[in-house]
Amino acid sequence: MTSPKTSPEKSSLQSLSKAVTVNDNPFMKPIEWVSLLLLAGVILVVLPLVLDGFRLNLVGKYLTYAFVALGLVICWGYAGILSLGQGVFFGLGGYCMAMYLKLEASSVENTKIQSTPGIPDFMDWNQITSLPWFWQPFHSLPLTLLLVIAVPVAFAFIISVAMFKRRVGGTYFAIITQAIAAILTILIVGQQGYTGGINGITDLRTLHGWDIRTDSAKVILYFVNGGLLLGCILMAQYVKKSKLGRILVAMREKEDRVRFSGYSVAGFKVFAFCLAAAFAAVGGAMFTLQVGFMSPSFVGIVPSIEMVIYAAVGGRMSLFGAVWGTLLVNFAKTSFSESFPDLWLFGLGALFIAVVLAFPNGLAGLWREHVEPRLFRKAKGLAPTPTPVLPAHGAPAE
Amino acid sequence: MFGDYSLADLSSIFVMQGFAGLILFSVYVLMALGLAIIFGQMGVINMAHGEFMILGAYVTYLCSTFFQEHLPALFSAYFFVAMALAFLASGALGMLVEWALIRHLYKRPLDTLLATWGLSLILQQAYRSIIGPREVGVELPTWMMGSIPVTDSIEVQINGLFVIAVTTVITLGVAVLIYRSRFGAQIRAVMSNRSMAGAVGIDTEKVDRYTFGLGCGIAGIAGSAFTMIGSTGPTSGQLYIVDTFLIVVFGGAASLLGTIASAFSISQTQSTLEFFLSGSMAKVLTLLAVVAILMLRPQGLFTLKVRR
Amino acid sequence: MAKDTSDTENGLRSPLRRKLLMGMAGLPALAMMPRPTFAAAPTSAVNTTGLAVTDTEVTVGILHSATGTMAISETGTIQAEKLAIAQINEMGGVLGRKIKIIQEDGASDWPTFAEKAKKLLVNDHCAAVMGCWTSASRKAALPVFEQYNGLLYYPTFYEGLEQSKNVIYTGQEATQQILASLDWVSKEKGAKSFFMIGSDYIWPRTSNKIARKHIENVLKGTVVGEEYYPLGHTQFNSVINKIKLKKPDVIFADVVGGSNVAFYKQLKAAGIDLSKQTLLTISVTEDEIDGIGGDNIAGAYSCMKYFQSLKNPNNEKFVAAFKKMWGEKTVLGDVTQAGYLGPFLWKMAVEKAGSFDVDKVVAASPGIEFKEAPEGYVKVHENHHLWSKTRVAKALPTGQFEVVYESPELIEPNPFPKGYQ
Amino acid sequence: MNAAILPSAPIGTPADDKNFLLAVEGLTVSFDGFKAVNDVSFYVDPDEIRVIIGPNGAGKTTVLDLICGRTKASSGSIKYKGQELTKLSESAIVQAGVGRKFQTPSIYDDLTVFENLEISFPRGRSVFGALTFKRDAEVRDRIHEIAQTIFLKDQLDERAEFLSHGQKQWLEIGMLLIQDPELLMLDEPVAGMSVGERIKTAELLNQIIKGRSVLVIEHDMKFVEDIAHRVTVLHQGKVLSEGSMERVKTDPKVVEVYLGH
Repeated sequence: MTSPKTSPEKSSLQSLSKAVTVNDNPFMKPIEWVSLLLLAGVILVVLPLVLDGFRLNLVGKYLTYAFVALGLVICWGYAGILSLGQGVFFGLGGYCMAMYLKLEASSVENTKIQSTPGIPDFMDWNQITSLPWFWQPFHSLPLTLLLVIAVPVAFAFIISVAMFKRRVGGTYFAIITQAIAAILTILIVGQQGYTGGINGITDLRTLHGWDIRTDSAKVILYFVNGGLLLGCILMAQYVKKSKLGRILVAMREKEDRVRFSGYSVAGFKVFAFCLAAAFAAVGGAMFTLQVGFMSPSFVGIVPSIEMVIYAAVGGRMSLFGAVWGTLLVNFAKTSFSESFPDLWLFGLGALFIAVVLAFPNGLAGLWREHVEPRLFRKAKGLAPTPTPVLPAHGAPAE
Repeated sequence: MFGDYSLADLSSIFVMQGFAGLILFSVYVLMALGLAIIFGQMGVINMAHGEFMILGAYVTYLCSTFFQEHLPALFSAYFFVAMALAFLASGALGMLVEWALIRHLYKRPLDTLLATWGLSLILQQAYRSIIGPREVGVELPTWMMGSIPVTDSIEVQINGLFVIAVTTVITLGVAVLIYRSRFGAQIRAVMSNRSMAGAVGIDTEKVDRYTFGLGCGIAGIAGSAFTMIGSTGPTSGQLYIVDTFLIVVFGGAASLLGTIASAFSISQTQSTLEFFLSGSMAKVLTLLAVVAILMLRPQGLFTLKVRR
Repeated sequence: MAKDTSDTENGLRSPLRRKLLMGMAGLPALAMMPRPTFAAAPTSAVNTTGLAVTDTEVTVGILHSATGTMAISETGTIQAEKLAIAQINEMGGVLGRKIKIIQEDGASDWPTFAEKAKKLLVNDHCAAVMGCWTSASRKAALPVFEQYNGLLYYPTFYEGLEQSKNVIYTGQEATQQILASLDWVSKEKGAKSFFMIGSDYIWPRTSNKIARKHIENVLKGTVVGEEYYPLGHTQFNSVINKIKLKKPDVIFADVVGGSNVAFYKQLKAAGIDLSKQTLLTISVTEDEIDGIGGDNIAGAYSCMKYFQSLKNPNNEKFVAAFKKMWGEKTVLGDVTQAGYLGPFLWKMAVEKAGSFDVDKVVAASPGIEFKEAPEGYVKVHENHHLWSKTRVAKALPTGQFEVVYESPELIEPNPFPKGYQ
Repeated sequence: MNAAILPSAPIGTPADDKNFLLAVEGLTVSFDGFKAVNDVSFYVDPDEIRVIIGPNGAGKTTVLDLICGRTKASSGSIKYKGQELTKLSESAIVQAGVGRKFQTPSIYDDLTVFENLEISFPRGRSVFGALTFKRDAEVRDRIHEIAQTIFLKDQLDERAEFLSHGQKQWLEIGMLLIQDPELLMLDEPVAGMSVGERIKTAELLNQIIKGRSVLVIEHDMKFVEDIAHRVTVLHQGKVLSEGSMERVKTDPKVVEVYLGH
């Protein structure tokens, strides 16, 4: 049944909708444009002007985590699927990128002291004498760029189809994704001949001949990263504003009702999870490019859970909040751990608890409650929509 | 695979591997039991479970140093005192945490996960600040060391026996408490229908608090017992958390019997695989099998088919 | 501290300066005053690359994990490095400049090491960095040191397979640690069969590979088992059963971290008596015994280049100074001592080069000798590793080691050993 | 369509698929050995309004759950327009034309009334379709039309959680209506309503049940008498009696277990 049967009374009501304008569904509300411009301005203009190259590169690194947080907003905030294994996708994306870069850095020339020149150094140390088959595709840059997304998404697809078709959800999903993160970490560490083991894939140099270690390359990569992030935000915004976004919210609340409205709930969850995985993968690839290596320490449970807190601090329903939350937590981490290393874990722990108990809507909630009203008292023209009322259980419609 | 061993060796292998599996089984049950109560009965995801265990281990460590310095005569018996104190300490901390944190979050299980993760970070740093970042070595009374030779090639570890005994006692105790006692009846009543339980005069808040405390207390005992076989440091607790959750989930969260069955199957699989494969691969395969089975049978091993 | 100074500065080459510094060490008040210019060359001459060097100060970074899982291991190293720097300052500093420390926390997280390394080099312009502990953290930070031409003193015994212009390796590479001790166990105990067990990552695997080649090709022995467990694994009963069945002459162990503790406790509980069963480990120092418990590991043999119980005047002074600074209860392990070497080796190289410039310091480093090293005489090799002795020691219930063997000669570092790859 | 004709097939007549909109035969489901629904058969004609009554625990809701696929049958068959439903997924059953209202109002609190109705609009039900779904005039008109029917045209932009209980029930009915199902299943549509709301609901139901078959569970006998074409009485998972309200009311078996109290 793809189109509704029209009923006889319809014609008499034709005119009714024309009078109503409020349920228009613009791609972005004015306040969201303001948020976007603010974010874009800070990332693309203010920070590059204010920060030196070193700090800017740091921010670039943080912003790669923001991709993961962004995915979590869709997958956790909207669809209600808490994944404790986002590091898996971040890592897979990063590893795909790192494999390409490593192959380029392991030219026969660069590796002539090895017993088998032309393969990555760690393979040589492990008596591997030819490049394994799954490394072969990473000789090609276009194929690598494809695989950066495709591998994590395919993995996410397999996991999520298997689980959502059987209606594994909520806490069980969280625990199983966590176990998957643990398994993958052990596997990567254990198969060091193929993966570089616990050291990861290090000493990456050039991307298609372009030296990514130079200061100018870092700046360019920073802007590419920022641009991609804004692009992903817009993509997420599109999803959020589409009917799919509302279905995700609906599903989180009344899964059965959505099912009995004729939707395949599993399909939508799979989509949300795969989208989050794709975002994470882009972040991972950008991480590899900017930091210059990838290691199993991003795949495990601890980084995966830390990434959840970025989204939670920003406000789990807020796309922009995810970015601000990521930046805030990481800045805090860097500056705190520089001055009071011992206190940092107390602070981080307290942050987890506070975000859950006191500020379930995170930064986005504070912004909406305290900043926006004041902003609009001054500039009334900006605010055609009333501030949405926050529900008691902390899941605002942004 | 078997060619390297003689027949007599093979039979010893099976006996000793069986015993190794049995120890692992006890360890898993002990780890998972507290969590099975907290997660299975209350629906709270306690990511700080490992830190409650380590609290028990630290209590044992402090006890051992105290007895060594002040009551050396009673040192051989200190372990029992330590276990009791570990139970009390972890249980008391658990009740405090329930009061301050968990009780606000009963309707938001995923949020308990985040909050207790935060708690685990705080506890780790607290251990580090108070006791120090290094691992501490816990002295054991001599009677708990060594092994009893059964035959020439078969020996039985005393501390292994001790862990098995502790596990048996605790498991029976919990089973009696939950299924036979008045408090257990109250727990089950509150967990199956909170408002109805409240209406018939059960103090549900108190029951929640004691249940959570009980789960944490058992974690403390587990931690105390683990000082015999494992390490005690600020972050040691994190080593256990994935395994523990998988055991509980695999068993079917609401069932103690399921937890035991799941601990049994996982431990036997792992110890058998460990013997024939490398340790890393054994671990990966075991976890993979558990995850795969959970994907096929998400309700776990032992869950009643119920009307949704 | 003044007493230490007069002993330690014997490594200085200029008798004139030695005399001068001795006098200053005796007069702490004077030592606190700005260094008179005649003692030091002008800053513009000794620092041509924009490092953080003033007329009175030179900045050196310390980059280890103060938090996270590795803090357990790295704390001792940080303490040793700070002790060495304090002693150098007491002696009058380097080229007449006091060393100022900037300490950063790698937080047991490899990218953080890279990030902080970059901060130390790019923002703080550190003349040298004492840092890193795990191979993974070094691998992460190494490209940063190479890119920004920094200088890293790396203290940990490690798997080798690396040689960087920008790193001085003050710990042993794998062959230095392993070969001599295997020779010893083969000769002393007549060992022919070996069972290897390690944590599953690059250092144990590489070390075991080298050991296996040596056992099979040189000692004509056999390896009857080689097992790896994930980091953090705590259940070793299965592998212990295998060991019981294989009855190897030697258990060769390189298990690390929390697993280490579990392994030895379970070994002991399983009735394997280390006074009868030879166990050779390359991963247990006095630091680890603290967690394992002396009773559980007594009788095992550890191969290192340094033990706290070494009997020589240098070491006795080092141990005393260390305990004075960090407390009576602290223990010192191999890496702690190697960490202590870093600042001194750097100081000597700077003074030999007459400059803080990294290129000049690097060029001056090979051939630097440190006669006052607690482990005894060490010398920097062309390949940036140290010539040092290998020692085998037996663990005592007290948590200390009793040295039972010391290689007669300094062993040449060979990070890319031919025939062992 | 001839809505007024009452079918007269007696209980247990084998199904001739063409004649019935819904044919339930030998339906059984057991939970751990307890047969919640035990060999239930009944047949619903096109345009028929069928009410299922029975004491608590008789298996009424379970029957609806089985039809809409929420619970899988242990044995038996459910044929809807000749199509076997027991093999289909829930969403396929809905797309075939079966709508279901739950006992407690099941609406999306965080969304507005408009959005609630929009989600139920039967277009863009695939992932891709939902992504590209446009809120065009057809959608708007249809939503406003439904909103008027369910007395909520002034609340379209209100978040659903702020509606009164009765309004929530209506909204859910509206969400069903917008799908235009041929078989509408309502689980206690007037439960928990004020008298005024109840009257309005009865009016609403009378309006919307035109032109479709309706399967209703209800305890309110007055309401049942008002709307039922035929009544099926369930007791302990089995069909106890079936027929017009008058006939069922006088059935001694029914009187004994149910109405007699």
